[in-house]
Amino acid sequence: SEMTVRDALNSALDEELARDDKVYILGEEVGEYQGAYKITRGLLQKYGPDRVKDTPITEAGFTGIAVGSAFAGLKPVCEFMTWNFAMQAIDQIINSAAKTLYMSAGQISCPIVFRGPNGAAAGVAAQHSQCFASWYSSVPGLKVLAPYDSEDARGLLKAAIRDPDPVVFLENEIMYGQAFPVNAQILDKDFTLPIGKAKVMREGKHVTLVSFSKMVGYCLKAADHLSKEGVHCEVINLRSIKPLDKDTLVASLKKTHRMVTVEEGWPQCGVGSEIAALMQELAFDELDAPVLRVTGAEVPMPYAANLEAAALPQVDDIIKAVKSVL
Amino acid sequence: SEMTVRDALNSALDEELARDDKVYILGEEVGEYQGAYKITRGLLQKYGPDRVKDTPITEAGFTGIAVGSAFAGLKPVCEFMTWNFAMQAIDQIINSAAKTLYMSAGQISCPIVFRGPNGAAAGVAAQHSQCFASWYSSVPGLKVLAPYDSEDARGLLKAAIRDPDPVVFLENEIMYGQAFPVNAQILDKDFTLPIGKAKVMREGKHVTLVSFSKMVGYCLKAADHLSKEGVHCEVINLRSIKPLDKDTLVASLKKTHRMVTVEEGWPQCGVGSEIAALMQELAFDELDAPVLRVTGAEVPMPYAANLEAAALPQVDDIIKAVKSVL
Amino acid sequence: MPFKVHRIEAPSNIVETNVSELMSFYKLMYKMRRMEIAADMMYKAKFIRGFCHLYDGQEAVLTGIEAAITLQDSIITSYRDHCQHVSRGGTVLELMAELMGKREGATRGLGGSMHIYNRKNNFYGGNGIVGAQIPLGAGIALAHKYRGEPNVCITMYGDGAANQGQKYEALNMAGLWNLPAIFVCENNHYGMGTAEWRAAKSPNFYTRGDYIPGIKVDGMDVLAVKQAVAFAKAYALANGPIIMEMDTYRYHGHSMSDPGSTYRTRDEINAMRTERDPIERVKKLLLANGVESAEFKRLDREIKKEIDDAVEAAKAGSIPPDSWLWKNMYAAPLGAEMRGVLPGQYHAPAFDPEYKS
Amino acid sequence: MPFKVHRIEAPSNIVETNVSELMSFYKLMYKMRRMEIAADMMYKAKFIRGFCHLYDGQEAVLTGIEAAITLQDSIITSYRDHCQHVSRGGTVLELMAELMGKREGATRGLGGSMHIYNRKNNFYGGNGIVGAQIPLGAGIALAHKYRGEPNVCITMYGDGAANQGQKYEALNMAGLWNLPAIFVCENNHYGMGTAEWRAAKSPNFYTRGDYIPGIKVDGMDVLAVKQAVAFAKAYALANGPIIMEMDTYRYHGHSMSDPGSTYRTRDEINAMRTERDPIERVKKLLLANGVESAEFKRLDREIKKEIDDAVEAAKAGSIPPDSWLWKNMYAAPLGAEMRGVLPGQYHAPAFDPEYKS
Ligand SMILES: Cc1ncc(C[n+]2csc(CCOP(=O)(O)OP(=O)(O)O)c2C)c(N)n1
Ligand SMILES: Cc1ncc(C[n+]2csc(CCOP(=O)(O)OP(=O)(O)O)c2C)c(N)n1
Ligand SMILES: [Mg+2]
Ligand SMILES: [Mg+2]
Repeated sequence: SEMTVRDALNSALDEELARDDKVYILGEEVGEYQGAYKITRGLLQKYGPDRVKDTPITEAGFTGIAVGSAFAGLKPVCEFMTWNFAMQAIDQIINSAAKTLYMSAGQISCPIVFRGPNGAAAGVAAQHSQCFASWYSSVPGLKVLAPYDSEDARGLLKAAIRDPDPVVFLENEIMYGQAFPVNAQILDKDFTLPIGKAKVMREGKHVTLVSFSKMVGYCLKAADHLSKEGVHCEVINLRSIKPLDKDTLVASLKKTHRMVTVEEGWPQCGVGSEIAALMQELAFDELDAPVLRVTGAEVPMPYAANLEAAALPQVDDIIKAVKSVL
Repeated sequence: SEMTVRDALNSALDEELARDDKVYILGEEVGEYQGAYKITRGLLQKYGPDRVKDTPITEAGFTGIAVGSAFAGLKPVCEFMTWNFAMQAIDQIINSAAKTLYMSAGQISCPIVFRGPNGAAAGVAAQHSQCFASWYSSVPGLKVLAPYDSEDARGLLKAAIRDPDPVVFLENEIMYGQAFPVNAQILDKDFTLPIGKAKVMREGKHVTLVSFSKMVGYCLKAADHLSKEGVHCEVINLRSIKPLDKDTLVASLKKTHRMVTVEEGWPQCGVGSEIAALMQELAFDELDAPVLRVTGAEVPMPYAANLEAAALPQVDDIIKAVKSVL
Repeated sequence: MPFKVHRIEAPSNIVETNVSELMSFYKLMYKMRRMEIAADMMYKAKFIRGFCHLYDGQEAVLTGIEAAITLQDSIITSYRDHCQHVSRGGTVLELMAELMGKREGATRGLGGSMHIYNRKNNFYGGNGIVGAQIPLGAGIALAHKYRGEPNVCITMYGDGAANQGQKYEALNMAGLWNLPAIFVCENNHYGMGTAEWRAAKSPNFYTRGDYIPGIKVDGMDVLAVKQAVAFAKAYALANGPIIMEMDTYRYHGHSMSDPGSTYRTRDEINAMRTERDPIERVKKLLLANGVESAEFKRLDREIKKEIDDAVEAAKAGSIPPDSWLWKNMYAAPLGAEMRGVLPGQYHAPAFDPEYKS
Repeated sequence: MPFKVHRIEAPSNIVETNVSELMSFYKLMYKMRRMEIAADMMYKAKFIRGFCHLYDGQEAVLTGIEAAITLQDSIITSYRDHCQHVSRGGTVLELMAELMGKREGATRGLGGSMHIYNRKNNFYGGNGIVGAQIPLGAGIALAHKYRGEPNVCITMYGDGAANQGQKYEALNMAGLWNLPAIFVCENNHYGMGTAEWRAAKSPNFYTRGDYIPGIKVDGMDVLAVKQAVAFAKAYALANGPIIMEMDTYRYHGHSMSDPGSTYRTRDEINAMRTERDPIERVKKLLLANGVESAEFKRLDREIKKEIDDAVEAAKAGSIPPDSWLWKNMYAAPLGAEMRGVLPGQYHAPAFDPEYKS
């Protein structure tokens, strides 16, 4: 059967609310409005206003409240309508959530999930299209996850909610409506995926494509296309950006000796930069070509559809990059 | 003659206030208290409270006010007591200051300098020791500068204030009290340094050391030490982290074929990651060894002096890294 | 509805006006109304994408403000910014073209619905981040004061935004520094799907400045708005910040994805339209004062045509060339090279606000 | 000084106490005082580094709070957090050792002066970011309410922090959700070098919650504090948030780098010490009620010795092993490897709050 990413997230939240009464959801429009993007549909009706809390548009405040309640033993799932708005609250995410366990010498843990759509949607321009994967992944104390499909969405979100540490969970608005096959195992109420492990989505021997979130689908399309030309790409879905699964990356590189990273975020100090740096540091002699980065263009996101498309990696770009390392 | 970095910054501010009456300073304790770290000493007395404005401890608010006034044609220098506190205001720096010129199709520029000490000081622990170089440098629309010595401090700060774009200016508290030689040219009231250009601090042929801010001094010390063993390091002071002077980096790599980057920030998606990624992308065949990154350890900064030292690059670490690529 | 006040004496309730002023209000408001309705249609016809927040219902607020200030005074607002474009001297075509992502657009297709500006006429946008415009507006007021100009900055924000912490930070500094800042809370009673009382412990927004004076105005009555803003401008120039709460209503949903009818009743919306519509109100006054209804027919037709023509012209516009991606990121690009999607693709950003090339 | 109130009726001004309670106040406050003075000396002798914010002068606030609540109630505060460590059951040795960066420290040398916690006794720190503890405290209150516990969270912050926007955001939500949250503004009249009236347009901090009730208390009078906090706790449990402004004073500078005498006069400081000192006040009461002055001599000696011994023991403590760098970054490290300073140096972080290894 098939399930949309939206329903995967929604069912994961539902099951975790049912499983553990310390879990609660808060954020803007998560309750009566059923979620700006309907991820929390039906949950207020099922679990009531103490478990599904609508907040005012005050990100710094409600994030701090969520973190405080996690310090005190609850397990909040804190929704940002988009991650762009979390910049108003980033001090609480970094200085309170990520650092307190360490500063308190292990006394005060912070079991919380921060989630919402990250990066570019369609036609929402510069202030609503930023990818925050690299920023958050730089911070020790955080775990950073980015699901691609419905399996990821369910397995990673449930793992994140059960995890005792602060997890930054980066979704993609455009993926919400996409349906993916799911099986009984994925639908099991105790299905979780391991945090910190990447998934090889497709095996290949010529070049490794590494990406996360929506771009995994683009990589798979590029791989499909290239396979018709006899080029076999291994496609890695990072799933976890912190910790980064360097073993899976190095193992693949040892096989293909070529790597292309793909992300929608800006290039400088991006996730691709880290992977390229790591690969040449850890497996210099395995590299037959530079690790190439396909990234969002280094511009604030423009509004017009054609410019927006030019500012984001397309399947064709991935194909070009692959060809240039062969 | 010699001048401390503090006096270099102070004199640069003084001269730019004198030169252009659109320039004004705001921030916490910049006026009556003479600056938390005395960078603004004497300026209130000289220029009065409209030009040197004390603010309440409300970073989001005063940053927004500063940016708004820049939109309207003033040239604010917005001091953060430390950059850690700017996380409360980062939305205004990114979404308002960095993106508006682009979103407004070139109508509304934002001539502003955000400045203050960045990264680790001594014994101030996890919430007061973060390096923000990589985050800000990822953002198109910003320029990001980090002075090392008094020449840099004067030349870059004056250039930043005269520049019509938003500049993130990352100082280092520990460097404030350090004195460096200055000459008449540096002391000239129209001395500026070009934004976007790195400086080769020391020529060498065996390996290139790349760093910024306080770590430049450590690299120079390591180079001194290594030269006694016959290893000649080229030392590059980035000065500008956005734009990054890739030409100078590639030119040096072509000479030495080996590179080590040094920064106090965390490793993942750091400035070193970008440089390593860039070098292998732009000059793969020139690399005789991987670009190695010496970085802050991947931990929230601990308080105890020994742990703090273990969490930050030391001269010895740089020497070790150099030896491992030879 | 009389003014309600907080820590200040109310201005007079007696307003002088005349037919020609009322006519100008009618024309501007009707144009705004038709423009937003056209945007709604174009959105549904998929000529417009992304976010699109419409202002119909709230026209009297902006119209009354503009009547009380000059183009030397500044305005900044939220993403609900289409009508400022026309009230500050822009054309309907520029607005429509922008919504359609065309190079003829107000921001050349770069900004879109939420990012419209007119620097020349002191309109500072257009901001997609709830609340962010509030300190920005205080900063613009600071610039007016710094240069000794006899002008104010009008900062517009919603009832939802009114809870933002940065508002309180900005109010405090505006108060400390006596900035000529008028904070206009457009209370349309909902922030997205959240009724004001569910988001605000105290929804008396005109009192929420605490130590800053406030005045509550019928935001559906353009004459009341004009009167109150004129009063506020004089106050702000002499004394410093003041808060205005405009009691108003948005007819449409929050943005195009919101039907606007799940969290409020059809009855409520209909009652607003029939009892408080700001345009009908002015029309009634004009009819009572001798303007013929045929005159309105003529006017309406004229305005509709202006809008229709603008829509057609916008549709016929062209998309921005891909090279524009690299313009106006920096006012001084200094020879920087920005990276494209692929490695090795570097682009020199240009400062070219005239888009000459 | 009588209570001042905002939107609430004042509690009674008549307080009952007894010699043994007053004695316990005296002992705790005197211990705090001596501990902070010792920290000052150790700082000057370079046994302590970094930031160090002392609480002497303000002892009655915390002492009065603790007298009115239990260890099941929670406390969170700013970086000025040394005394919470002892009031919440920690030892002076742990505090001193922490300041000296020793493994015997309250947070094992990891946190330092600004980051002291006692999770067991519901003390949540210790926060270096001005204002950040305010929403955190509201969140802790939310947890109490969520679990149906009859407890409050006391959130302490300064007059400088009182201007922070996130305070207003937290107050609004605490109000909407009726959280059992007591927001205690310790008004020591300066935020670093800035006098309250230079930072706040309205320095009546007990009224700054606007729609949230407030009460102003003589923070140099431990009995007044106790009385008011007991009242506030009952109020908060029944109704929701309340603000308390404690009128107090810090004798030292803001932190060790601030002499504390450039922005305020010596006269002002001396007047505070001689006229309002919270410890002298209790001592006078006790002397008037039959406690012999010899008893104080004995007590003071005893406490001084406790502090001196702690200082010596802390000095004799050992520094944390470098391996502790890699502890307690994650509660579930999941086999992650964190990078050291050099490439190739990977470390497996461990969750080991007992520091067994
Ligand atoms: C910081 C931030 N949080 C959330 C959003 C998403 N959002 C956009 S508009 C809006 C509602 C704002 O309501 P209000 O302030 O009443 O203005 P109105 O739309 O009614 O004009 C929300 C939640 C945002 N853009 N920015
Ligand atoms: C967000 C932030 N901005 C600035 C600082 C620097 N700082 C530390 S304490 C302080 C003064 C705070 O004063 P107040 O709130 O009155 O508390 P007090 O120190 O008097 O107890 C400042 C400016 C900080 N730590 N965090
Ligand atoms: Mg609204
Ligand atoms: Mg204070």
